[in-house]
Parts: sequence; structure tokens; C-alpha cells
Amino acid sequence: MSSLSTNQPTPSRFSRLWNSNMGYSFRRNPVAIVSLAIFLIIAIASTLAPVLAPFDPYDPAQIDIMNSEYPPMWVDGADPQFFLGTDDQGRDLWSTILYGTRLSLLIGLCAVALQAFLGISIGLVAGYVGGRIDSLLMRLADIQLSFSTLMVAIIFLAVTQAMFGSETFNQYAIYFLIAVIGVAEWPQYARTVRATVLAEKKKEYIDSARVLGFGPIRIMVRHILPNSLSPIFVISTVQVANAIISEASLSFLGLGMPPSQPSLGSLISSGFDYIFSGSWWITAIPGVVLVVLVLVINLLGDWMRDVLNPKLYKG
Amino acid sequence: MLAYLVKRVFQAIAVMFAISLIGFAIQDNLGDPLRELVGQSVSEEVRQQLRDELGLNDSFMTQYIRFLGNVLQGDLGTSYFFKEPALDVILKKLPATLELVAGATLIIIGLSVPLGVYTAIKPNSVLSRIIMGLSIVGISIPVFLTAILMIFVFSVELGWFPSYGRGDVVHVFGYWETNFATADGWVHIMLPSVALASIMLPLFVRLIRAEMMEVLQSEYVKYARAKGIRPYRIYFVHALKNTLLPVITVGGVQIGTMVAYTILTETVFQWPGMGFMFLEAVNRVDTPLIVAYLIVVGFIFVVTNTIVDLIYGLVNPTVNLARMGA
Amino acid sequence: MSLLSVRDLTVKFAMRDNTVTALNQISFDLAKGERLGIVGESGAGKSITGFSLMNLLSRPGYIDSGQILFGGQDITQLSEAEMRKIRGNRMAMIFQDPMVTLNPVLTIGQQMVETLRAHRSLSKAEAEQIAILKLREVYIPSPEERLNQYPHELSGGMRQRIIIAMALLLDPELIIADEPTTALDVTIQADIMELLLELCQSNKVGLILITHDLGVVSQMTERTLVMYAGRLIEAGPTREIINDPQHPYTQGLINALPQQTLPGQRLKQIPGNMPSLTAIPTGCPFSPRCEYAVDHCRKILPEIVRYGQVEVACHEVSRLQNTNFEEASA
Amino acid sequence: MSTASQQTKPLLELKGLEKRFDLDKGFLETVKLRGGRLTRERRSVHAVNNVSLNVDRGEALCIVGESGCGKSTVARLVAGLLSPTGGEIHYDGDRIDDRSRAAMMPLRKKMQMIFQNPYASLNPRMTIQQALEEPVRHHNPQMNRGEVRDKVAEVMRSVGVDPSWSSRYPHEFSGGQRQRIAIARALTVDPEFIIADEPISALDVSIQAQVLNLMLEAKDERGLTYFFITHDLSVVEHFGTRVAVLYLGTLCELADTRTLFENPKHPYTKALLSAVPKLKDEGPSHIRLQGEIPTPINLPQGCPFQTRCAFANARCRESRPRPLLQTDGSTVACHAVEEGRLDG
Repeated sequence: MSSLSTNQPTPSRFSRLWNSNMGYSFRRNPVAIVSLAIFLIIAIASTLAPVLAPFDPYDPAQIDIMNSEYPPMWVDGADPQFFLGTDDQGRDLWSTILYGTRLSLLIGLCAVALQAFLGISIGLVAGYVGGRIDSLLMRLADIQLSFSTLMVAIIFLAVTQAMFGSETFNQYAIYFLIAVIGVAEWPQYARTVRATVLAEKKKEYIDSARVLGFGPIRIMVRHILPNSLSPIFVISTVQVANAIISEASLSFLGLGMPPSQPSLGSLISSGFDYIFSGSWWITAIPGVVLVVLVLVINLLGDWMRDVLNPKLYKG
Repeated sequence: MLAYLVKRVFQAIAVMFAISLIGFAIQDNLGDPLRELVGQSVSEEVRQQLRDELGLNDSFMTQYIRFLGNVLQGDLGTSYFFKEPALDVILKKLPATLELVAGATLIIIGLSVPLGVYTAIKPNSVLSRIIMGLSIVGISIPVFLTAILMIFVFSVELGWFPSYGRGDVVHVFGYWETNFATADGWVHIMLPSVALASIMLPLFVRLIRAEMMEVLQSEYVKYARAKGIRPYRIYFVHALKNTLLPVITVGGVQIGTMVAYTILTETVFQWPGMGFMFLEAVNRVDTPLIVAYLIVVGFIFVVTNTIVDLIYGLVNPTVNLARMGA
Repeated sequence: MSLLSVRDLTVKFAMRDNTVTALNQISFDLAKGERLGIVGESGAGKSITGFSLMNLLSRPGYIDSGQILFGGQDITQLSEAEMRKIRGNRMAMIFQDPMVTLNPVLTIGQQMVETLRAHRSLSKAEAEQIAILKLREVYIPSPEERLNQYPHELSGGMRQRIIIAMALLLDPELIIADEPTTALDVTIQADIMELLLELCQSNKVGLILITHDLGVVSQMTERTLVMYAGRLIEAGPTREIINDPQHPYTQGLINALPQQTLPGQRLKQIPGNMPSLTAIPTGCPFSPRCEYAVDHCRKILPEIVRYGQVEVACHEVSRLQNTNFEEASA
Repeated sequence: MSTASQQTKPLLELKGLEKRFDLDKGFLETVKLRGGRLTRERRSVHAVNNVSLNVDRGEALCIVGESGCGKSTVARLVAGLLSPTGGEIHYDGDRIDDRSRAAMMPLRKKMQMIFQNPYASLNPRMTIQQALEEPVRHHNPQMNRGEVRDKVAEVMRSVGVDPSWSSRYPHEFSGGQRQRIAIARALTVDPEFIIADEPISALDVSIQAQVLNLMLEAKDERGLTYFFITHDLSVVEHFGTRVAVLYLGTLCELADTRTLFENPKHPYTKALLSAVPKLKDEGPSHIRLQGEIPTPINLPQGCPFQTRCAFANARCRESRPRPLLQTDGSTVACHAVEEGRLDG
């Protein structure tokens, strides 16, 4: 520290990141590298689904029920047209999985974006303003959390489905899913953000900003928020993984994406009926994709937690 | 302590009140009780008359207060499908679900503490790495997929365990029939409990490990070492108690999650519990049953959470201090 | 024979890509019942010295080389189980912050009894009797009641007294106190220090007092070690070191105190900062901040050399001393 | 300094300053079961009790006391970070404690604060340049980029920090350097009054001297007035022109530094002075205080120091002593001093 050399060029943002603690630990961590690679492959492949998929699973003209339940290539009785086999309705499994993964990821990311928006705003306000508003918001968060997202989502979706009827529900299922997963999980963000805001607020640089006469919004956005980012990053990864699982679980129960527009969860669900008759692949292959996707996100989250080591809200 | 108790109970009542309001709103908007009562063939005049008699034309508040009054007396309406009081239908299914939750809880408590403590004490051992690796795989597999996988492996391929139902149950009292009295019952409850535990167990192992590792870094653990206390006493007397305090609160929240997951496991294993019944009720648009389920499950959540909070207050010697502000 | 004899103790920390030397060839002795002060600023390695003596370094720190002879036995060679028999029994430690040293979920009684029973086969009742006796020795009012209290029910000063009582439970030969009063108020600090001094004298216990406060060292100890950047730079009788410091760093440290300058005048500051352990300069580690430093100092590490009652690691002092000796002998 | 009126008007005046922190968050917590009956009790921490003092232009007033004596609370009240429960704060003749944030703005340029922990007083996500530019821009919106940059460079040089380091983040600096930067940040708005809350107690001895010297220089060069909070009496003796001793939020003694150190009058001041370990001491020789410090939640009736004071009598236990002016110009709040009981 005492030997600070002067006149050193300011390094670029990327090289700062690459040479930072985070960059270093990433380069040294094969699990993180492989996880990120797999995640990127899945994300890119599913984004490019319309290009990569040989069939369009949403187009009834391309589906022939006579093609149903062909096993994957490496099993006897396969049809070389269908690389991973076909499902019970005769859809090409490879194409359906690509589209399904796209849906699952989309719902997961959008739901987390909604959670983050709600939770961060509420958490910032609760933490910074404090007092009665804070205790009220946090009480609400506690109660919301104690009811478990899945429970809230199941009841909400069940009632909506019953109210609107299956057809209308299926049409708007994607929005319902994003809304319910997004709204039900805001306390995760709100509590974490609030806890960091409270911790940061005690630090003297906030007092210093107040003595310098800065307004509350400037302090919240310019000073507190940038210092609350690491826990937000860490829980975001975990939340994406959880949102994908929640979506899959809801679709599995028939309360999410309809079989005509299947996400990974609904694909697994439709395959479940055929597991006893030996057509394991309709369940197993989407299942493996789902687990791998969630696993790599969780592994990245774990790595990030180790590196950033934020104080997360407990209990 | 008194203020704390009053506050908690007060809050629990407020939450139950909110749940009943939601329940009533659902009942009010979902399904037409007349259709269930008289069918389509009755004239509009008779319908209006029936509506008046049933109080369906009263104001929202009047209807809600009547609903609340009925709920407090244990009358949650009559199931359209079973033609029985909804509460009875649920109470018949409740023991199956509670036994499933109990089985899973036993597995979780029995395994998470030793595994969490072990991985915290020996973070670099091969076994710890395997446990931590499995735990992250564990939280990445949705419960229903674990359940399907287990059915496929243990029922379809190996044929060791049955794939559905409760098997032989023994009547205990009231509506209570237990799985834990016969060998067949044990065999049937095995897979569903393990499946239900599969997502919570890794979560708890990781939580206990993280807490324990933090506690092991604390000054008072260093001090205990400096006093020459044996490692096992440090781990299990000094560290574990401090570790479990935050785990208790998280555990309370997770009970709610577990009840939600019973819907998934019960569906896969066709376990005749509340969750399975609820999903069927949803498909049949059996509104009174849906509302009754909501209220019963809400009640279970609120009661367990309140109890967990009170236990935390009793176990933690510093809780009083925190409130004294000293 | 000395109670404790440290020879060339070197402690390293395994870092990301290299190892950092936190203690570099420290040697000193402590006679039975002697009180020794270790002075230095943060990062000098004084706390690490304390923990090394208890063989309690935690990862990534480890003793790289050297010996710690305690009662003639090299404790760096002992197994964990053998070491445990010494800790808390023959050698006790007092930590810095009494607010976090005691376990919050165990009562004072439980924590005192377990210490006794870890080393002696006593019944719980017998152990409690000893605990009450020791609590009385540190002037804790109504000790019987304290046994059933939790730490958070007591003030910081009270807790530090209890920790001192715990250190004395098994009549140790040596107490290592790591900044025992830094977290406490001045008036409480004075009480605790007086108590510690009184108990060490009356029980003939050796004391190693680790502190940054030269005033405390002056009051409490017979001999003093001054540390800088992981090295011992000056050692000797406390009076000598306070009244006539030899090493430029020790001089600077004493002269920088406000009471050494007239009010309102500029203080005699030492320029610069202590080097971080990852970037210790070659030669004398103090040379970049030293007003007497010459080229020689920046290249060659000075050995610690004895002159009369004190030992100093400084080229400049050696030069002056040698000329003095030459003059004296001439 | 030019006219007599300016000399007599104090820069800062605290009049009967009070601060209480309520401990009970909701109505329910105030309800207690006492002897089988429900009663309502409000508990609050009495952090500052009826403190009155003046700070004159150009002086360095030191507030001393032990932890929990309310010295930091006084500093935060003066800085406007807290609002008082009672009493008034006047700055340059104007009342400031009841002002809105907007009304405080002009004052923010005149009054700045330096904090204890240099590791927490700089925003870790801002470079030094950003941290120093922010206040300059905020208070001088008319300045252009170049002027702002020049101002920052000038201030950095004046505290002995190389301006070429300005693109670095706080974690790249040592504690002493950070404290210099924190001082620089306060100086960017050219204040006349600095509240310093234990600015050196988190630093090493050799660095403490550097920072104290810097603050003395800034005082001479910029004509600063200091409100200096510390627990370290040797720093007070060196730095302060006058000293106020606080105990449990109450003013015990207020005197010129010289007078206080040569002739302390309040029994607590005496004990405090004797407890400081001196370099040439042969073993401890302090005045031993009896008893426990009461918590500021349940302050005893009468003198707050009575539980530890060797001279406390019935009067001390009943009525709280008022600060009285002594012949040598100091102010002491003690019945025993008033009655002359200590001299015997």
C-alpha cells in the first residue's frame, strides 16, 4: 500500500472484472466454468429453438399421432427422424424440449425480474424509512413467506383456472405463472435488501452523505443500492433456479402450461402416465434437462455465494 | 414474555381473519350453489326465491359475517362431490397427510443434524464433499421428479416398494388411521416420505453446515479451545446450540413449504391425503372443499408458526435482552 | 530455568498463491512469575504470537519452524490431545473483547465448571465451589448468583473479571492476555489492570500482556518486546525501553504520543505506514520510514543484538554502540 | 476576529439539550404485568440530559467521556443527524435544530463532520475522485468540470494525498490514508466548523499523530473551529482549548484544558484523569471507583455519578446538581464541590 505507483493507466472494466477476486476465483474453479458453459449452451440453444428445432411442436399440421412414443435413437425401434424419440402425441421430443426449455427459462427469468423489482423497491423503502412502515411491510413479508410460494401459487392458479375455465386459462397461463411466482416471492428480495440497507445505513459513509446534505433518494440509489448488490446477485441465481422448479411443479400439477404448449414440467407430467408402459423417455429426457438446468444455476449461485460472501438474511 | 405472547396470538388471529376473507371471496365468486342444489330445470322465479332464502342476495358484509359465524362453528359448507360436510371430508384425509409430513420430518431431523454438523466439522473430507455435492443435486431436483424417479427405480424396476396408496392401515381413533402399525403400512409410507424429505433435507444440511461453520469461527469457540475443552464438547455443547437457534426459525417457515409439497408427492403416489383430495376438488370445481382446504391449511400454518416463534423465544436466553435494548 | 523459551518462531499464512510470513524468527524467554509486555501496532504480529504460544493458530496460519519450550517441553511437537491438557490448565488466555468471548447460550457456571472438569476429575458441586472462590477473588459481588446468569446479563467489566477468574481456575503458570482492556472504558480498564497485576503477583503467575498501549505496558510489566512487521526489533526491561528506547521505531512510537509534546504543538509523527505483510521491504523493514536509514539499512536485514540489558535490531544502533564500546574499551 | 461583537457571540450554542431514545416499539410492549396488574410503562434511554455549552469561533472544544456517556449523540445532534427531544441548538445566532433538510442546506457548507471508522466512512463503491467530487458538485452546481477537478486536487494535496491516486477505491488505501481522504471530503465544501467524532481512535499510535497533525494544520490554515469527541484524555490535553466532561449524558465539568488537567474538581473527572496509564508510571495508582455504572434506561434520581462516588450523600441521591461557575472560570455540576466537602 505504501508503494503506490503513480501514473498507472486506468484498466478497462473487463480487465478489472477479470483480475478481480471474482474473476480470479472463477478461473480457478472448474465447476463454475463448466456450469456457466452448460448454462450458456442451454440458454442459447433454447433461445434459438425456432432455428434449431426440426419440427414446430405448436403446429398441429406437423404432428402425426401415428408417430407417438417412438423411443430415442439409441434404443431399438427408433425412427431416425426423431433424434430423442417422440411423446404421446407424436411430437418430436428434441423440438418440444427446445421450445419447452425456452418457456421454462423465460418464465423463470421474468418471474425473478418481477420479484426483484418488487422486492428491491419494498426492501429499500422499508430499510431506509424504518419505523411503522418497516414493521408493517416486514410483518407482511413474514406472513407471505410462511405460506410458501408453492401453496400460494397452487391456490391462486387453481382458483383462476376454475374461474376462467381451462381454455382461457391455458391461453394466458404464461402470464399467470409469471405473475404468481413473481408476486409470491418478493419477500425473499425485500428481506435481503432490507437487511443490507439496515447494515449499510449504520455505516458512517451514509451519515457522511447526510451531513453533506444529500437527499434520501440520492443516498438510497447512489450510495446504498450499489453496496447491496452482492447479496442481490447471490439470491437472484437461487431465485431463478427456484422459479424454474416452481413453474415445473405447477405445470406438473396441471396448473401451469397446457400440454399443447408444454414447458419442461408439463412434458414430464404428460410422460408420467406412460412410465409404467415402458415409455420412460418422455419423462426422463425433459427431466434430465430440467435438473441439469437448475443444477448449473445452483452451482453458479453457490460459487457466487462463496466469492461474494454476503451476509444473507437468515430466519 | 407476556407482550410477546399476546402479540403473536393477536397476529395469528389477524392472519386467520385475512384467510377467511380470501376463502369467502373465492366461495362468493366461484361456482353457483343453486346449480349444485337444484340443477338446470328450475324456473327463474323459484331460483330467486331460493336465493332469498339462502341469503345469496344479502350484502357482501352480511354474507361474510354469516360465513365467518359458520366457520367458527366448524361449518365449512358441504362438498358438492362427496355430499358431506367439507370439514369432515378434510379431517378424514388429514391423518394421511400428517403421517406423511411426520415421516418426512423424522427423516429430515434425523439426518440433517448429523450430516450438517459433520460437513461443518470436516469441511475438506471426501465424505463431506460427497454430501455437499449430493445436497446441491438434491435441491436441484423437483420433488415430483424425485418421486417419479423413485417409483421408476424402486417400484417398476426393482419392485421393492409399492407405487401408490397407503396399504394396510390401522384405525386409531376418530378419523385417525395409521400407517405405522403394520409392516405393509411402513412399506407404503417409505417412498412418499423420502420423496417429500428429498428437497428439504439438503436445504437443512446446507443451512446447518453454514450456521455451524460461522459459529465455529466465533470468539467464544476459540476461547473454549483455549480453555482446553474437548472438541466434541465444543461441537455439541458450545456450537450446536448456537447453530440450531436460527435453524428453528427457518424450520418453522419450511413446515409451510412442506405442506405445499405434499400436494406434489400425494399426486405422484396417489396418497389419499388432503393434497391429493385438493387437486381432485380443483378439477371438479368443488368450491366448498377448496375453501375448506384453504382454511384448514392456513390454520395449520398459523399454529405451527406461532408455536415455533414461541419455542424460539423460550430456547434463546438472549431474546429477552434483545427486547430490553440493553 | 525459564518458564517459557521461544526460539526462532516463524509463523506463516498460506495465501492464494503464496505464503506470507507473519512472524519471523521470534526468540524470547519468560522466567517463572515474570510479566512480559508485547507492544506493536496492528499487523505487527503480536496477537499471532499469543495464539502461537497456545498452539491455537487457525487455518491458514501455521507454525513453520522454531521451538516453543514451555517448562522444558517443546509444545510445537505435542499432539492436539497433549496440547489440550496444557491449554486452560497450565497456560490460560484472556481474550480482547469480553462481549463476544463467553458463549451466549451457556451460563457462567456451566462455562466455569466445564473448564475445571476438562482438566480435573471433580464433581459438579466441587467445581462450583472452586468457581465461587475464584469469582470472589476477582471481587465479583454475590458470586453464587452469577453462576446461574447468562453472559448478556452482565456488564463488560464484569465479564472480563469473570474471564480473569476463569483463567485462574486451574492455577496456571502462565496467562496470555491479548489486549484485555481495549474494548473497555478507561476507568474500568484501570480496575481490571490493577486486578490482573495483583493476582499475578500474589499467585506467582507469569503474564504475557499483548497491547498497543505503552502506558499499560509501563504500569504492568517488567520486560517488554517491541514488534514491527512480524519481527522483534527491541527487547529489554520495560523501564529501559520506555526511558531510553534504542530502536528508531520505538523512539518514534514513544515520541508520537501527545503527552510527549507541548499542547498545541505539532506531534513528532513517524511518516508512512507499516508495510503490509505481503510487501515487506528488503533490508530493515522499518527503513522506508526511518530518518536514520542509509543504503546499508535498505539492503541488509539487521540482526537482533544485545547491548547491556537490551536487545536491538538496528544497524545504526550497532554502529553507535560499537563506537561507544570501542571508546569505552579504549 | 475583527470586531468585539464577533468575539463575544459563540459560534455554536447548546441550550438544555435533551435526547431520549424510546425502547418500546409498539403499544403492546409498553404493557407490563406488575404485581398481578397490567400497567403501562414507557422505557427510554436517556442519552443526553440537559446539556448546555458554547463553542467559540476558532477554538477546539473537546467532549470527553466513556462509552455510553452520550458524547457521540451530542455530535450527531449538532450535525443534524438526530433531532433533539428537548432543548435548542443555535449556530451563529440562528436556531438550527428545527430546520428542514432544505433549510439546513446552506449550513451544510459551513459545518462538516469527520467520523471514527475510516473503513466505513467512505463509500466502498466510489473511487476517491467520485467521493470527493460529489459534495463539490452538489454544493456548487455552477462549477464546471475543470473547476471541480481543480478543487478536488487542491484539497487532496492539502491533506497529503497524491491526486494521481484519485481513480482508486478506498479499499486500496490504509486506515490512515483513508482518514486523510475522509477529512479531505469534509474540507471540499470549505467548512468553518468541524465535528470530529473520535477521528483517531481507530488508528494506530504512529498514524494517530499524523492525523492529529493534519487536523492542527487545517485549523491554522483555514481558521477552523472544532467540536472534538474523544475518550482519550492525552489527545484532549494536546488538542483541546476547552474540555467538557460527560457522564451518562450529563455535563459534569466544563473548563479550559489547562485548568481541567491541573485542577480537576468533579470527582468523576478526577477518577478519569487518574485512570489514564502514564508512560512513567510504576504500577497503577488510580482512584478506584466503587459500584456499577447505572444503565441510562433507569437513571437514578439525583446525581448520575452517585452510585460510584465516594463523596455521595443524601443530597446527591435526591437532587441533581446544577452546573455552577467556579472562581477559576470552570463550570462544575457537583454538590460536594459546591459545599466544599472535597477539600477537607
